Amino acid sequence: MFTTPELEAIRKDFPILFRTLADDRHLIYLDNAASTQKPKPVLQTFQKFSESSYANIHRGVYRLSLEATEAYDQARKTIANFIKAKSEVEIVFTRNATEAINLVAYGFARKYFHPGDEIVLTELEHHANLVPWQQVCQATGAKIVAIPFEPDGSIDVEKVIAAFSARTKMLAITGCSNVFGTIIPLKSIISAAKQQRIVVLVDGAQLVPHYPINVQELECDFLVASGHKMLAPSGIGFLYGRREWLALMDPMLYGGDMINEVWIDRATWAEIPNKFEAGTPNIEGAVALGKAAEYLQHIGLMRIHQHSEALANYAASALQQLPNTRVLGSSNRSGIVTFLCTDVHPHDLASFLDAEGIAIRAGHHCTQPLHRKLGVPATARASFYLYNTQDEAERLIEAVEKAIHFFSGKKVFFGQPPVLKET
Amino acid sequence: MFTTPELEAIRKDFPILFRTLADDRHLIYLDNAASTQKPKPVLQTFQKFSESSYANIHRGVYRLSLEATEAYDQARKTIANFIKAKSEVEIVFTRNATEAINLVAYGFARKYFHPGDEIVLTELEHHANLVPWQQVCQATGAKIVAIPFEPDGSIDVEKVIAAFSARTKMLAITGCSNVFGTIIPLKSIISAAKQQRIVVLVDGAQLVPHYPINVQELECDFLVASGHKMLAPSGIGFLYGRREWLALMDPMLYGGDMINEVWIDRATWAEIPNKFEAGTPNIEGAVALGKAAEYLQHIGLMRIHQHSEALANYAASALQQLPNTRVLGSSNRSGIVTFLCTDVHPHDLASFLDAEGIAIRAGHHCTQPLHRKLGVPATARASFYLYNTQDEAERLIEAVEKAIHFFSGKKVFFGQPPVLKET
Amino acid sequence: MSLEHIYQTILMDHYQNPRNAGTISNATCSLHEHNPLCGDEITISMKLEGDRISKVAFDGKGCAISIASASMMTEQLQGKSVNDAKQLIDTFLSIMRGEKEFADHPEFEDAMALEGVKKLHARIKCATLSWNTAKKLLSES
Amino acid sequence: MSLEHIYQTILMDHYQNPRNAGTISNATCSLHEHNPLCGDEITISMKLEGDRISKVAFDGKGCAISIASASMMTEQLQGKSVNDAKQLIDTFLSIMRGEKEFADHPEFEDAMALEGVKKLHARIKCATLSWNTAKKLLSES
Ligand SMILES: Cc1ncc(COP(=O)(O)O)c(C=O)c1O
Ligand SMILES: Cc1ncc(COP(=O)(O)O)c(C=O)c1O
Repeated sequence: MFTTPELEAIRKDFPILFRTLADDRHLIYLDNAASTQKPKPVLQTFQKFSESSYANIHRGVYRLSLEATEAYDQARKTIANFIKAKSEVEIVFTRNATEAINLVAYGFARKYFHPGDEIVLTELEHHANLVPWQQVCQATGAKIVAIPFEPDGSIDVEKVIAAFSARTKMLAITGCSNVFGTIIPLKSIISAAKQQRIVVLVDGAQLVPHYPINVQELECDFLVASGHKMLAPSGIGFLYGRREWLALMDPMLYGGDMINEVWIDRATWAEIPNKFEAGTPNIEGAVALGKAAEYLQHIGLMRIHQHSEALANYAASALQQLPNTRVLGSSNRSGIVTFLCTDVHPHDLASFLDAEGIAIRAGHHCTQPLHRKLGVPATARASFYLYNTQDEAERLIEAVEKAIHFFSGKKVFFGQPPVLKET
Repeated sequence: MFTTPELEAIRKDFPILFRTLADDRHLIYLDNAASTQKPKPVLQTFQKFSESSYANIHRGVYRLSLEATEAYDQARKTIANFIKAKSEVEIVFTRNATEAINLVAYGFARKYFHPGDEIVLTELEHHANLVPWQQVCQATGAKIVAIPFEPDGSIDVEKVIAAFSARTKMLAITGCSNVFGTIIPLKSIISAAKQQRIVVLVDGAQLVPHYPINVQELECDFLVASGHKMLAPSGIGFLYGRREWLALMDPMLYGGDMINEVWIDRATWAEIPNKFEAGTPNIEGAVALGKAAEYLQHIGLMRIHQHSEALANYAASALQQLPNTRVLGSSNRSGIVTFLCTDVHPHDLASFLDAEGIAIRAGHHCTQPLHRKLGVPATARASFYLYNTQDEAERLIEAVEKAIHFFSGKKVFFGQPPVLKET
Repeated sequence: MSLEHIYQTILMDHYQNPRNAGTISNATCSLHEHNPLCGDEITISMKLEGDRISKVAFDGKGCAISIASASMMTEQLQGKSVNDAKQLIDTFLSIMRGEKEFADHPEFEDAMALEGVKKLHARIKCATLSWNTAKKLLSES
Repeated sequence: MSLEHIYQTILMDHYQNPRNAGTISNATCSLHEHNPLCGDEITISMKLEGDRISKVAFDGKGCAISIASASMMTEQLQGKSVNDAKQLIDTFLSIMRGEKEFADHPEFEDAMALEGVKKLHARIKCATLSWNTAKKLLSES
């Protein structure tokens, strides 16, 4: 965990954490797995860039456009360095992780997959790493093979490997479950996949903000992430793709900046990565994302991970001791704790905690198949990040306990639907 | 034109205009057709939202997420009102105009077009309103019918109407040429199209920032625009689509937030417009775009149009009088002046003007077919907006004159390639 | 908005002691609805006698707000004519959309405890699921 | 960066009085290249005698920077062995990418006037088109 002075220094960078609510208490923000807050250096970079260097990029000959282009290109280099890509041409800026996965689904999978081909993924996947592949299957005749998760929220490496066959074209797998918080043993899974020449896409939306990544060591072919989950504004994310694959891929969006030569009836494409960035990109967003990556690197991803993990582990054990409360998943947790109180519907719990100034998320967290498997439509999730404190974790526990007392004691409909008598 | 005090008040809102360059002069920014600068109220909205109300939207039960959701929904209403859509569900937020056109190409055209169907467009189109349709043709067997432009940069309404046939499925037309600045007589063209039940998409990237739009009066089915050309940050734009069409369309991107129910092998979609907004959207961008639209409305689009038009008209006549200088297009101009100096290559001109502190654009402006028709690979373009002044227009003319003197007098390669002797 | 405003005593009473919970053996019509986004499920059953709703019951699972709202609704609809019931439901939905005010409609009695939910964008669907289901049921039968 | 830095007298001289402009009647090889993004076109022709470039010329259209750069290049390549020419071109391209410095390579003589272009990201392609074309031509022949 960060020391108190370290944590105070970090927290000072996040103005929103000092927002006072009705009863004069500070906001306790525990929905970091959905989106993180933005530190001053990131907001200042955005502001300063907009106030002094903004212009459209590419083709501009004047110095403002040059400065903007350099800042944008520099952001691409920063992200390449952040995940240790070989070259910055392997980074494509997208709106979010979702768009990045769709780009691979359109440009790569729809182009190269055939009837009978298989896409292996897990039942942990976020809808973003599931629904695009369903559409690929519909378009190409490929099939999804879904690996179930273990009761502790983990993925059994052997089961994944056993699912690989000569028909397996792709493995599309999350690096960290956004429900259980489980960090997936990517290294062993990917090296098995590589032996069978399976193309691997890692959904890094939850992993990249929390964990130092080296795509070359990981040997993944594609990696996606969202800026808004790693201290950048929303509206910017990225796809990492190995140069060879990106070069082979079709574009997804067509228009200006992604072309080389255009006639009325046909066109040729620009080189990678431009071929995938049609139209004016999110310039300020990319620059801010670059700054966010630097900020995270400066503090140290491993330390951030340890800090969030410690808070989550503390919260998990404390919640587990509350009456009728069950923490989901137990293995290799990142900053996420998802739980169920038999006596309180997750939505009621979230509303109740909100009144106490604590922001958590309730719902299916974009993982309906996972929740169907759990047998509940919704769960409550608290997720920690670098600016959260032990005190906040303790206040969470107190508030959940209070909620349980408030709602429990009488028969409720959630969890065990009552047998209803005729009226 | 705005009065001097009005203009001074407007300019105070744009910090970048007071950026001083090497020789202590202020930047003269005349590349507004590529992207506009951002006023303080827009930047402050972004900043304030990020510092006090940011959270992921939808599904969040806590108040921060509620505030963010409300701000995002409000921005959608503001944009609906800005273009007088019947309902805010007819507005889909996209990254830019390019993505919005691609969304119609994927979700509508690829779904409903058949071999032999025709898409009518003009030779004025920006690559964004051409290349996506080429891809539709490749996928569906439809054909592009391109209407040539007139020597004055205008479009002959009769020629467009004459191109309509029973095979015409769609008219995809710019509302304002980004090269000639011509404002297209959409009303008469669209009413002819409607009589033949042709679906109409208007590329409003250049029109919407400059002209009050009423999509219901215009009777277009789709309209696209980019925020960064109307005082908002880059990374946000929108598609307007008539409710009936949007409801019929397929999604383009798949993932969270656009679904209703998801199983491992299939999924159902959310209602419009959510069905088209997969993953976490550009929340701050949308909120800032809403503010930008309000800012423009507050000043008055018709007045903005008249101001930019007056400056462009002044510049056009003055440039026309310079030696060996030709202004392209002459009819019904918005804030754009595109020109050629026989003695100076446009790139050299732009570099030369840059050294004088004046930012203009040189190149094909993402309209290669138009430039091929003109017989030149590149042109120089100055484009005015609400914050530009008469003095800036005059300084442009002086600087172009200076450049002509600097470069001319000897034989040059641009314009008339010399007949080369053998060595 | 403080906790008291949302989870008022009245609401908690309906949640923990729901009225008309269950099914009707001799129901003339019933409808099951499901909100996959939050997992709420509800079945509304009615016994119509001529133009009158002689009995109405609900069955399902959901959060306190959705259960309490369903319970409150059954109390409101019981004994009403189909037309009056439809109108009442429309008024309720308008109130939840912020187009009308509970203050002008004292007929809602207990259901006025849902006032606080109006401001909780994400929870409005919980409060309206049962009412929307009843509306659909009435217009289908 | 002031105007003088980019459009220096040397550069303007090469632009307005290009050396070796045209084609060679008895060329042993030639290559046409086109940058559709800015419209520059260039044809480089060479006469190779054994391992030596005995004649080199360029033809095309483009901006001052691309024409001047082509003119400067022909002066540099004339008389060089193919290997020396290739190496010179690689060094020039490295300099334009910012990996090397003109200061360490006085052999470039007039071409050093392109120093100012290095900082003009959007114009670097203008300066390198002819050199890239010659490189391709030499590696193909
Ligand atoms: C007429 C026209 N259409 C479309 C576009 C594309 O806009 P964007 O790059 O923001 O998608 C532009 C901008 O250059 C334009 O001028
Ligand atoms: C594991 C995982 N994948 C993908 C996503 C999608 O991210 P975005 O909405 O930014 O595209 C999320 C975010 O919720 C996630 O947690």
